[in-house]
Amino acid sequence: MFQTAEENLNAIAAIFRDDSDFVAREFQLPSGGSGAVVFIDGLASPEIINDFILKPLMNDAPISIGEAAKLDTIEKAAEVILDGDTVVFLDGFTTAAYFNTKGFPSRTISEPQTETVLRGPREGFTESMRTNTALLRRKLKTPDLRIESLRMGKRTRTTVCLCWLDSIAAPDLIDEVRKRIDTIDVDAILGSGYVEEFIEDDPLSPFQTIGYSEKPDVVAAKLLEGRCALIIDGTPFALTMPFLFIENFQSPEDYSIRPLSASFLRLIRIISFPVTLTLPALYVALVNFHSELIPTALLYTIAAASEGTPFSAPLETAVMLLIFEILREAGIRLPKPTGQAISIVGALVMGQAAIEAGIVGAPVVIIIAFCAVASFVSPTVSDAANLMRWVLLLLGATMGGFGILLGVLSIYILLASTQSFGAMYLHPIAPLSLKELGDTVVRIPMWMLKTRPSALRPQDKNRRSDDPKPDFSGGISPYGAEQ
Amino acid sequence: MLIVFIFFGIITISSLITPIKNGRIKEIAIICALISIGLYYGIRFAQGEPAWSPLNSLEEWMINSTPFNYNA
Amino acid sequence: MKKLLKILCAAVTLCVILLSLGGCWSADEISHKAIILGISVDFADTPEKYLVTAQIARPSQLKASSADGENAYINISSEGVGVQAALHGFETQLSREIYTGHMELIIFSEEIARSGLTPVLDYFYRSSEARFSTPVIIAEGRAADLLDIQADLEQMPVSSILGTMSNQDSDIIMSGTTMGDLLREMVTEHSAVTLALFRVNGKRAAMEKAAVIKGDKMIGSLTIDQKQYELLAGGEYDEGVQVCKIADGKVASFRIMKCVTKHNLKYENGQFSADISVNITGQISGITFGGEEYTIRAREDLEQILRDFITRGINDMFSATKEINADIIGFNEMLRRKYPRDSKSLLENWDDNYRNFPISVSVAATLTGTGAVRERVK
Amino acid sequence: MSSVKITKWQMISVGVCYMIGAILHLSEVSATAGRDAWLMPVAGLIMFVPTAAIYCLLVKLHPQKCLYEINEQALGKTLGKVFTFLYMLFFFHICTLNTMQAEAFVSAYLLPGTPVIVCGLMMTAFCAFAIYRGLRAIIVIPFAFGIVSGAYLLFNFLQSVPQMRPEFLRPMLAQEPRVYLHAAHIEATVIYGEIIGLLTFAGMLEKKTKFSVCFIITMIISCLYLILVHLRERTLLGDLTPYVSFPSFGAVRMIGNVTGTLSRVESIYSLVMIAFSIFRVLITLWAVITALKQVFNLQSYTSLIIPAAALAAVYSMRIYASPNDSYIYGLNTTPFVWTVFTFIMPLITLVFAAARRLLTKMPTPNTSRKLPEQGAEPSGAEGF
Repeated sequence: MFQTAEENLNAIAAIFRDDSDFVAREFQLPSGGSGAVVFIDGLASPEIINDFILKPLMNDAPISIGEAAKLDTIEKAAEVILDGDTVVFLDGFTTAAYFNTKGFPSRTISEPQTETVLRGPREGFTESMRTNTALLRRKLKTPDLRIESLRMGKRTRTTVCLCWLDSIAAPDLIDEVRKRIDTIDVDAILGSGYVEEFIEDDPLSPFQTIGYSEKPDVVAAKLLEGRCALIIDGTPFALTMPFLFIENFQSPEDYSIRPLSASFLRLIRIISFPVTLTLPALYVALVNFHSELIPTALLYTIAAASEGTPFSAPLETAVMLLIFEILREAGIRLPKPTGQAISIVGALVMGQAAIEAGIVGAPVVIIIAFCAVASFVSPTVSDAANLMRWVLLLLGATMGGFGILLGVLSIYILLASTQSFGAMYLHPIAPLSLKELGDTVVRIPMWMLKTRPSALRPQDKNRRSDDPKPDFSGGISPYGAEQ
Repeated sequence: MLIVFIFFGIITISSLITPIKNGRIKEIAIICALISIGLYYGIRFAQGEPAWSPLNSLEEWMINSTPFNYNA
Repeated sequence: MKKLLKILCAAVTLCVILLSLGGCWSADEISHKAIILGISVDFADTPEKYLVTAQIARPSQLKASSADGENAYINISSEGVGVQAALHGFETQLSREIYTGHMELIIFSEEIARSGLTPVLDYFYRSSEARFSTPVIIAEGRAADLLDIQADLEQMPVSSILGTMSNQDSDIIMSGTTMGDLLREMVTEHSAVTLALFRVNGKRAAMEKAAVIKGDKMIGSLTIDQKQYELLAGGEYDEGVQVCKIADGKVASFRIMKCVTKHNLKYENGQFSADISVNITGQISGITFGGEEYTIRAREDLEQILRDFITRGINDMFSATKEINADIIGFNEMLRRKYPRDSKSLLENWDDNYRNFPISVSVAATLTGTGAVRERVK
Repeated sequence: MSSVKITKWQMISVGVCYMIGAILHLSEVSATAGRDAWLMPVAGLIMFVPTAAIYCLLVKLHPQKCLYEINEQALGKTLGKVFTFLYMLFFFHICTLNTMQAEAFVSAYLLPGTPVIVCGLMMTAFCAFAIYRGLRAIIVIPFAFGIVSGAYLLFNFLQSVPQMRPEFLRPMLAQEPRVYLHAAHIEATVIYGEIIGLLTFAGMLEKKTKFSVCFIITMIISCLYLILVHLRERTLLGDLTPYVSFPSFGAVRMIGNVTGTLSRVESIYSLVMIAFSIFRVLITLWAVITALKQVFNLQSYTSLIIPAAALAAVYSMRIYASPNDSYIYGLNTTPFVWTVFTFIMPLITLVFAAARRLLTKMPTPNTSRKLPEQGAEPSGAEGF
């Protein structure tokens, strides 16, 4: 830094070289000497600067802004300005001061499109990190919620907040995450996907080992179970680590509806995964290899349907599967997320036309449509299922039931041996712990939910005290009962 | 059929790469031994002739010249 | 690490390509399969050869109503030295591969049954596609005619034959003897088994007799009634109707609901004997005679009629089987199980000893109801 | 060994799935004992008790140690390595025998057109992938998979109950004792004896669980399972059992369409059986590879996996002239060969271990309870 405000001003102006949004304002102090205020128009809010910095400086009053600090190098000054703060140079001082005047426009809090919920909180994260951390703080009003910010990306300098609960999360997990984040040396971090790929456990496996969510209450629930979250400035998605396979089938909806129906829905989600994975392969294996398993009446309908069609069963299934993949992708690219529904309806109409034209048999269209619909039940796992479906189809077409058996066992082994930040991926099923099945495969009522998942090695095991649920029956006598 | 043999041959040879890279001589020796035995049996199988197998000859000897069998 | 990644990707893609090229050995399309429903085996005209006729479904015709003359099946026959050779002969005539995975019926002609079933059955129980649970029946005359009968209620003759057998099975007489049961009996020496004996009258197939198979040869046949008494005596009787003809014009028919049979074998001073006790509960289902006295109050006489009739039926069934000395109840098995050592000498030549093997029958019948009406309408 | 820690129930589930994998060996037992084959698992278990006692004592003397480390610790460096090499050959033969039987089964019933070598290669390729992913994945397979296929086996058994004829079992125990001795010998060595494969990862048990407890529970459950299999075989097939090539599979073919629609259920049953025998191939292949690592004390065995798997697949084609030979040898001589590996060699290791334990304890007064001298002469039934 230099002695006089003017030289400092010229130095910083040299860095920004007359950008249109770079504003530098010189002024004279009533007590002599000149000063300069520097900020980026658009990032800093002009009202705060005019009322709380310029006016007091002009007439020698103290500046009353909460967050302020000293700066000693020009580069740091530039960095701080880019965050939306204002830097003040004064004659006679070799250090400058900067004040928090952030005021850039950001999206209002709205309901996230991807995770719609019938009953439950509707607010979702936005792009600005401060509002996200604020939303999280509102959910977890405990002093031991740590939010530690780190800088990532040489060029983008995005700030990333690592949040965890001190009394619950395992300390070695936090160190591990911090270590992995420090290893990232890339020039741009523009979305949560960048960070995910750098720090995840098994880059080549199609199954994701880091969860993401757009809803603060979901992230809060995961933090309470012993995970840690990464909120990245500029993206509404927060990453939660470690991620277990069963979380694909848990939705925030489950905790706001009756336990029985929640368990039933969860079982349907769990069953729909193997269905969408193996259905086309099973059809091909049944038709081509083990047709004695098909009941005789059904055998006739399949034979009659595939009489005129030109393709062989595996080719036919592959063609239909490809058509559905293309339609699904088109559905997603449609502006509204309801596009997915339109794509399925389109597919069925097209399938019907293909049947009439005799290109494809009716059973194939039914099976592929059902398989595509089943993959929408749990969207996070459906992109892995799409890949695996093709591998199984190939195995089913060449080796029949035997091939599918090997394929399914290999997928099971692949899942069972992956770890996500030290937690076993198939936690309650692979190293089986019967009492943990409660909250995973089936949702037991809240008051029975006593412990946190042991795979995450939480420091304090139980969620609530052990006293049994008080029995309210007979508390209030029904009206008109006291004859 | 031949394709499958070639395919599995390539995969087995490719398992030699990592030990050669970090120079573990013992592993290379064992893998070469395994591959050569495999080739012997593969070729005998491809030509359809019977091959010598320790268990087969041991049990043949036990049946012919030792009391250790139930000759059921 | 990078090198390993490259190899991994190369291996995966190689595996995908090669698998798709090399695979699909044993995959055959459903539309390229001729689905055989039933097979009938006859002696061909040329000696030493068999005429095998197969009924093949035509799935595309199934949906269309069979009224427009196109039946949903075709019958193909070919000759060959053995069943295997004959089946191979189909390949030359058919545009598709034959597929016996869904075969539901095997029919042999009576001549083949009398000359010996082993050479014909051998292919079926060795093939990996055939099932032990496929029923086997015998046809009087040419077995191929059974495949051409008019399948009135069903789409195919084979399913209509199977239908008649299953009704009979549940109602009165014939349990569908499967290939597995037949094999099991053929393996145990001195034992006999009964198969349904069909006869083609006009355009329909009727089952009036039961063929008795001993070893692997057919040695005689039983009438439907005798077969019914064999089920009663053997304890495999579910439920059915028993018609007792007392005198001309006087017939009483009873509906039998439960039948419990006990065999106890006795062995006193070197002499084996068998005592069968049959306990029947039934209902009166029709009386064509008698005035006031044959109503519910006259239950004892009706029970007496039923008892006599069944005892006489079982006894003359045993005498019939003793004539052709076929032990279809399986006394030899029971004796071997109960007295393994002492019965050895008796069972050596069981064929003759069965002829004078004392069997005493005691029947107890109780009638529990008279159907919907209590009194007989005058 | 690696830092994998196995819980009690995981070890038991691995043991039971390993034993169920022996399903394709059972045709030898039902051929010899015929009508009373369902009593043979109990007789075999009684004859297996001395061997089981040896295994439990070996593990008790060397806690947290696997079979190969026990060898080296008890028998010293060189003899230990020789024993480990012999064990490796033994496990390699079990692995290839199982592959051959599973291959013959698959290419006979499931994929008639596919050449046998392809089925073998696919099986061992899967085993290679499983071993590559590590022991933690192998240990976890049986539990979830065991429950699913256990439920199916129960359903399949109940499905065949209406057609069972219990009178085929009589007359019981009417054959001469030599037959029972022969069948019990096969059962004790060929079917139960191969459980020695479990010792190769007995050392990884958690501290608090004892190996002998898991071992006894495994043996009881598998004995019950074998009884059920033989019982169903006999009551469904009757005197047909010696004629059918795979009796336990032939029995399933007898089930008519009890459930109406699903009439021919044996394809699913055969898939479940093949899955269990693949698991057995997997465990024995893992034992072979760790033995190789131990004998030549290499750093890591990952590069050995694929060649060993490929050799297992190819060798399984030529282990015997034809699959039927394995049936004939299985009846006559394999029990004796297997007795050497499963009874004699562990016995020698135990004698050495006990002697070594006594020598070290000799100077100080022997406070702990005097170890029962287990080297008892094998009981008469076991003799030749």
